[in-house]
Amino acid sequence: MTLPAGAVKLARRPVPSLVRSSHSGRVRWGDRIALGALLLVTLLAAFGPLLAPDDPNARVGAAFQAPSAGHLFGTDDIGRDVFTRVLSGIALTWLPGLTIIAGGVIVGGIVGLLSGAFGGWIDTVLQRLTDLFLVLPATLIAIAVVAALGPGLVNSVVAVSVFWWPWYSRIMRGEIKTLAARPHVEAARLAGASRLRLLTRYLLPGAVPAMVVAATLDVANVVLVLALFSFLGLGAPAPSPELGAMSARSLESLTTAWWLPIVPAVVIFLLAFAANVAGDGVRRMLQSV
Amino acid sequence: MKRFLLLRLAGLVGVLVVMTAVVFVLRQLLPADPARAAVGPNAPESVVAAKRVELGLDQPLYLQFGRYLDHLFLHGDLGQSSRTSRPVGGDIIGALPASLELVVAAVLVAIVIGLVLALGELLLPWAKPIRWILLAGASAPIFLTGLLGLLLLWFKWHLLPGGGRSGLADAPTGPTGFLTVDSLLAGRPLLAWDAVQHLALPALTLGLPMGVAVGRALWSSLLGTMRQDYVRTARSKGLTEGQVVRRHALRNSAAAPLSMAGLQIGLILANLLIVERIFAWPGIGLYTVQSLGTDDLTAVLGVALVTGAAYIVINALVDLAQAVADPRVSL
Amino acid sequence: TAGGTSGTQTGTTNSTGAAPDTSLKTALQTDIATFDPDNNFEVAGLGAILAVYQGLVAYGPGTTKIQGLLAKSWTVSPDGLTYTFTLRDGVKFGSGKSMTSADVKASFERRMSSKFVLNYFLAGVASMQTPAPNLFVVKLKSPEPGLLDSFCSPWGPKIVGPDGLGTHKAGDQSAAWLTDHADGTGPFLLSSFVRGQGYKFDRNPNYWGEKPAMSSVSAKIVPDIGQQVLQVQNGDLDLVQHGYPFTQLASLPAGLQVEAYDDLGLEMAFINPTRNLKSAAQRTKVKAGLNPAGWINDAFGKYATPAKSLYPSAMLTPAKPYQWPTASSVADVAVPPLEIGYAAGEAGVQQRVADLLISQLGSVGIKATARSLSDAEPSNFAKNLNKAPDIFLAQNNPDSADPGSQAGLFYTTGGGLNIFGYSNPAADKLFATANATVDIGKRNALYDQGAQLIFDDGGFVPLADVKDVIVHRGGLKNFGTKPGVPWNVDFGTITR
Amino acid sequence: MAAARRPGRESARSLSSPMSVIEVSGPIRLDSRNYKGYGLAMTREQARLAPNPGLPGAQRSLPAFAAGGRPSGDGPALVVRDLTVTMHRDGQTNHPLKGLDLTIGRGEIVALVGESGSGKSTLGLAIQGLLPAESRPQTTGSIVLDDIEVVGAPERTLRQLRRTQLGSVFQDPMTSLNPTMTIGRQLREVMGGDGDPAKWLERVGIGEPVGKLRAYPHELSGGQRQRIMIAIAMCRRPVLVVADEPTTALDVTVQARVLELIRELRDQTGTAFLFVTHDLSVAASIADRIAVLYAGRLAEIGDVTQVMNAPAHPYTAALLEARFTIGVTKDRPLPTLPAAAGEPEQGCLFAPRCLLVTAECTKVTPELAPISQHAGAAACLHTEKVSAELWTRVADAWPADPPTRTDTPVVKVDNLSKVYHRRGTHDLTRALDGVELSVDEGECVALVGESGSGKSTLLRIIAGLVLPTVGSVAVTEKQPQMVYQDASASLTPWLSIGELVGERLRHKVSGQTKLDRATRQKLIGEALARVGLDPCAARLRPHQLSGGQRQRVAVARAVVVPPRLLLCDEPVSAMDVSLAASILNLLESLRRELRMAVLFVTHDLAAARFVADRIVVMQDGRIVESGPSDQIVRDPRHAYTRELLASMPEHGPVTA
Ligand SMILES: Nc1ncnc2c1ncn2[C@@H]1O[C@H](COP(=O)(O)OP(=O)(O)OP(=O)(O)O)[C@@H](O)[C@H]1O
Ligand SMILES: Nc1ncnc2c1ncn2[C@@H]1O[C@H](COP(=O)(O)OP(=O)(O)OP(=O)(O)O)[C@@H](O)[C@H]1O
Ligand SMILES: [Mg+2]
Ligand SMILES: [Mg+2]
Repeated sequence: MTLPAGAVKLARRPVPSLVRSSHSGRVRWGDRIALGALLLVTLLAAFGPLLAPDDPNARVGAAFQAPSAGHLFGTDDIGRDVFTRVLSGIALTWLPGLTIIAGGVIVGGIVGLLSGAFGGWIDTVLQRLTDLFLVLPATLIAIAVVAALGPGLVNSVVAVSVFWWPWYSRIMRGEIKTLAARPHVEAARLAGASRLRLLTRYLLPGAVPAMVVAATLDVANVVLVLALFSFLGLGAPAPSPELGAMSARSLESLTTAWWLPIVPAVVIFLLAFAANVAGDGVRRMLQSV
Repeated sequence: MKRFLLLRLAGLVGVLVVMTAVVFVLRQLLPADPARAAVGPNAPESVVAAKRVELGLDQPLYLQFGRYLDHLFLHGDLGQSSRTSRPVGGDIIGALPASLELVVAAVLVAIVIGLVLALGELLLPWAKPIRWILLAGASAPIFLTGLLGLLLLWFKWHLLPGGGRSGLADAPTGPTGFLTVDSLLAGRPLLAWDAVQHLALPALTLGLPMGVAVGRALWSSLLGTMRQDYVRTARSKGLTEGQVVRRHALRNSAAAPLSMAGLQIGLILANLLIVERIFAWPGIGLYTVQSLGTDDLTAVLGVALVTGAAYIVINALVDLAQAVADPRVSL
Repeated sequence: TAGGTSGTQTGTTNSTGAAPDTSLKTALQTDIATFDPDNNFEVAGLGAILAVYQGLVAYGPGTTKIQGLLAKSWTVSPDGLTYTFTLRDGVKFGSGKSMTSADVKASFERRMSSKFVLNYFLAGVASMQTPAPNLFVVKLKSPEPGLLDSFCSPWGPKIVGPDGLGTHKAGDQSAAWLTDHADGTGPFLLSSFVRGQGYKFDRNPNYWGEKPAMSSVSAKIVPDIGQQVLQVQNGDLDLVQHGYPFTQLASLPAGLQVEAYDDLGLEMAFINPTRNLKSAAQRTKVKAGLNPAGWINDAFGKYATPAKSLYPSAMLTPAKPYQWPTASSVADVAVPPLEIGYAAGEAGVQQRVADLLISQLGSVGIKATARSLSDAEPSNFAKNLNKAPDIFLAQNNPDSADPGSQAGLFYTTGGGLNIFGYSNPAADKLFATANATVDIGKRNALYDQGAQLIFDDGGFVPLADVKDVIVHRGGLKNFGTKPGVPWNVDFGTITR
Repeated sequence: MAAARRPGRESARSLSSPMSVIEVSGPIRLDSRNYKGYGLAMTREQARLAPNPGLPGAQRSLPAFAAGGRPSGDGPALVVRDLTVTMHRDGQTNHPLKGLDLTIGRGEIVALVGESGSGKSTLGLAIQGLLPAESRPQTTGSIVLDDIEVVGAPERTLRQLRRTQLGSVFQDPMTSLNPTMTIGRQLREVMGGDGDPAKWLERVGIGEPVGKLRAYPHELSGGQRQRIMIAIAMCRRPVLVVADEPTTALDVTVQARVLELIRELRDQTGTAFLFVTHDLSVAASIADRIAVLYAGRLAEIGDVTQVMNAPAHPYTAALLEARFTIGVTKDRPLPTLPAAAGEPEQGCLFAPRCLLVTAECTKVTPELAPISQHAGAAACLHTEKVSAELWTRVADAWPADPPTRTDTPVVKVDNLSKVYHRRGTHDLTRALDGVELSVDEGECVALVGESGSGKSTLLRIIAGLVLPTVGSVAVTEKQPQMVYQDASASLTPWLSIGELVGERLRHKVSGQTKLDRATRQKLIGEALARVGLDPCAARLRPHQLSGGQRQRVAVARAVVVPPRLLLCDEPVSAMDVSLAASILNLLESLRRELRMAVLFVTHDLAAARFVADRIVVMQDGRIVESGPSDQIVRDPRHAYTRELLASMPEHGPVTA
């Protein structure tokens, strides 16, 4: 009794879309807004300097002017426009942050993928390596590395990146390992899928949500760590308008010219906050929390 | 268990060797000359040269490295600080209790915050704002939270003291090195209270990010756990939602937040540098900052090794805690 | 001085009560690394060490005049090789033991040991004798006209008591014990030394001189200057000895007062002649961009004056004013983008100066960036000058007020802080002659001429005489500040 | 009845030992027919007019508890009236229950059967007030448990009810116990101060009870865990226990023992059971009455033997006939229901799949009404036309002859052993121990055995996924293909059906040249059609299909290039009867058509007999018996095979 084609009609089930939380079934506007904010920040980082009214390094007036219509966030200790500097500063914090995350995701992802997919001695070696990096107090050592290599944005990014990937390697390896043990991967192997195809079509896509979630949640961390670096004077050299450095060097003015340390710190805060909220949102979407 | 301990110990030694090697390489790259750092800017070159010989810096790097390892592992000797001209080990032991007390307090704060965050979100519908407040707290750069806290709670409102470990003189340097504990042991509750007050703000500043991170991890794994069959079983036993969470869900959700806590300890160690500076807390963070400022690399290396070791031990403890929380995990 | 007298302010602190408070609360930004007077080369804790230890001679208050301290008087042999000190009578150590020439000799011998960092102060000593308990003779290998100045230096030889040298010798010349204990002849005793937290000093009951007004002094560690500012405003500190931000001096909260004094730390730009600024024309153009007249007020307010010469004003006055090139007068040479380094130690100040300089250099068409450098970094510049910054900004204190120490340290070929390896043979020759000249006037003229040559060549550019500023809660007087002892007040003289 | 029971209950409180309670209360066997009148003949209209018929003192609530007295209402254990549940998921609104009426007498066991998705679990959860809050459930109608209204009751009342009046046993014993709490604590948590957990362990048949109290769930076997769940559910002597497929995850032998235990306990304590299952045989072996649920409505209800002998609803009849019992004929496919295709807006919900459908059926919604076949009730307009053989005529003969068997084996396994190391310990598990097996071309061999006997391991070694520790496997040239138990886990969620099925076409297909895209598409379409799916399905993703459809996709993937040997690892054991039957039919017809050899793993002897030419029985990694399937079933030699056979819940009539 071969069933004729079409004998069993397909009752189509709804496709869960990305932007829909699985338990309430309603689109969360908050999550959309958070994601939008993330995008906006990235655009701002890319094009913010074009919007700035002044040259970030030019002295445009008297020092320590309080916020006013002329200078939205006032002027700093040598009379530069804080609004301009903050706008240019977003790029210096945000883009390196994204770079570090991207680097971590790529390097960690590849290491974790190889480790999880191949197993055996490759896994052992890569895992020991990952463990080594994981057990080092990363931020502390990165600080030492930057101190040794000399302060600067590139060095900071390199130093942080060196310690940022192991976490992703762990996530990726864990995901791949669980996926690889699932029958569907076994079935693909039986179906004769090549190793490359197994990796790229059957394993990798399954690990993507976890990695994306981890990465978005991580943006805030990186932003704060970079702020810490520039606060410690390890970031871009003066007169670069780095937010952490701007805040750090004017901390002493907290009681006399509050906007100098507070505005850049609040901008860092907003960046991290947007990233945090968006991270939660992405997690809700992708992991149906 | 024995196997676990042995493995961890071997790992510890391995990591310490690697860290030492890394720092030795860094030291070569570092622009500052340790001999010059040890004698001050005004000293003539002859004095610097003599110091260089004294510190063994004229020898090949592998010899220096070998000597350092030899001293470290056979004598527990971390070398001599060029800044204080004292053994680095002694300096660190002197500074460690203060940091340890602060970190312990911060972790306690973090646990409380984490629990409040996760359980509040889960059990109390009206607790939503807590999440936003805490999320905001975790998004603030640590120097901002620290300074604003200090500015408001101490300078403006005089609610808390403004830095240091204690405002009172002749604090006991008693057995534990924890001022809170020692004062109690010495029968001086007032001093202990004073110490707690001094501890409050830095611990909060330090513990907030960890608390939120742990709380989020706990929350999301609780959400998963609450959908487990055994939670349904617990509910079917007629337990209240609170009992269900406390007795059945919490322990089963411990793994992820514990890992997160282990990870966050690393961040706390880095943040110690800033927090101890802001709050004039006489611990290893302050010691490190001052040593960095004077290019005292032996001291920095010593601190890195000690904190690295501590970090590894803490993470081993985290693994232990996970095994305790879940009987299925064997070490 | 801006502080002046202030009779109007009476006991505002809440805890003092009626009786005048005789304790002083101050703060330090960093630990006193070691309290050993033969090992400590820092600036920040000098006041504390000088309150406990004393040398044979010292500069008088507010001057660079040499006065006797533990030595009542001294003579110098005509060949400049033999110095005979007559010690003051009745000097006792904190332990109550009397000081004799043997203690002085023992202290000097300790200082000369290669183990101690500051041994170079006595590197020229050939031998020492103690012909009588109150007579101490030093013989030199070659004449050193600056020797007494170096004895006056805050880092110069101090007399350590027999407790410090004998009882706790322990095979290391008391190096361990003296790190956090003290045995000196000063007005105060070191009564507590808690690393990372602070120090306490109590009046020395056996002090030979006039009893200090303060019965005790506490100096706690407050690493963040912002915190010190808040604490002095809040009454937790009586004074901020150093580092109060210049930007805030103009608008101090009510009740705070400023005491400003000159020191020997000249704000100076070191020029790297090997990398981007090889030609004198380029250096001249940079010099025009550095001219302090354009930015000094923005950086320091009224607490600095444009430098008159390559020597701090308190050390030497130039015979003729330096000629600053102007933007319009300089040749039109190309200057590549420059890198400015500045000393991290006083980051707040130097960073602002760097920022201002970047802006002003921009106005003569020179691009620049700036970064902070650790203290020991500049001494390594010479190893690879092509990687070193083009300009280094710092405010360094020479060991003493002798212009020779300034010239020797910075401007002479091979000088300890001649970090870019600048060499000017003509100037070197003048300095060498000066070093061997005993007559003060002639010496100073030679040093002056040499420095003029270097300035014209653009090897070093003096920027500003910056005053040291003390901010206090009012009512404090007699700070006992000296140009040769930067950043610190004299705990022995201060009164309320 | 109530009066007879009361003394026992009262004494339960006065006596400290639960064992003595049993003696005092004595076996109570309730006659379910006493309650037959309840609700069965009542229309929904009537129910609305008299919301709580025959329930004196319904709506009575907490004070009785507060006073400390154990509630002892006189009414039935459970009365469900016009229960409608609405839930939301994935932006969709579902109505799992649509006006359900059900009454359970005290001490009665009512089996609730129905295909997957019919609302069985939902009813169980609704009774306990445990519908998942995140689905925003809306419940209307009434559920009266021991005279207390559950619908709309405050959470406090519900908790109190669950604590004292309600027990529950869930399907999966592996996940239903808290893995981080000792058995003792989990038991004590329900018992409170009174009662001895060890005694209860003993009572549910766990040896060494005192030691086991300190054990964690993972240290126990599935059967033991389910016994503990039962102990937890029963130790408060509740009025009703909701058991949601409590034996589905267990081995047949274990299942038989657990069923026995449930019956025993019921007899001792007088607790009523709502026993959810999709296995009619299980229902027949344990229940007093059976309720057949279809799409959220009761299709039929009545005495279990009567219903099984003379079903009055076409759906019930279909379920009964789809059963593959040990005696079912192998000559033709199992009769199956057509697959569900959405619910009609109005009329009988079963109409689209019904043989007897008339125009009226699509307009009028049939109410539950007394019928002629038995003393129960059914909701069908054409009950008189329903008979036990209703569906038999649907099934035609097999489309093709069985493949000719040759003596050339497609796989030959020699002295195969596999040893696993338990992680972190030095313990060894002998998954396979000297197994010899060969499958001839075109032969179908069924591998049966209890859980952990090494069936899957053997299969995976043959497939080349696992290497044996000792021994050799000789497979003919082509890679065997595999069909897994859990279809959804065996399909990659993010790939389209077409890509999944086409995977094998991308690589060295029979011909050496690579196939072009169009050919591949064509072959994929053919494969899908062959397994009875619309070829358009190629564009869908697995989660858009139903469970049965997913298994068909898995089969399509296996046969898109027909393998010489098809390995099936319990492909139907997670499915309800009619789905399982249709998949078995599919596999058998494909085997005949494509002339494949099949190695079929199952723990169900009936299924084994139906599909296989030969049955191989495994125990503890060894083959203990092997022979032609009918012979094994008729004349088992090995004790273990006999035990397997004896454990089969073979009750009710067998369609021949
Ligand atoms: N949380 C939920 N939210 C929305 N709909 C649900 C939910 N749970 C179940 N349903 C729907 O209710 C219907 C009945 O589900 P239920 O789980 O009660 O079926 P079942 O008879 O127990 O099936 P099975 O035999 O597969 O366990 C199904 O159509 C299902 O899709
Ligand atoms: N990867 C593995 N590692 C360790 N032990 C294993 C592994 N796979 C199977 N085992 C063990 O080997 C034995 C046989 O397992 P197998 O899965 O083959 O049994 P089965 O007969 O298929 O059981 P079931 O009916 O439950 O599927 C079991 O005791 C199992 O615990
Ligand atoms: Mg169900
Ligand atoms: Mg199996």
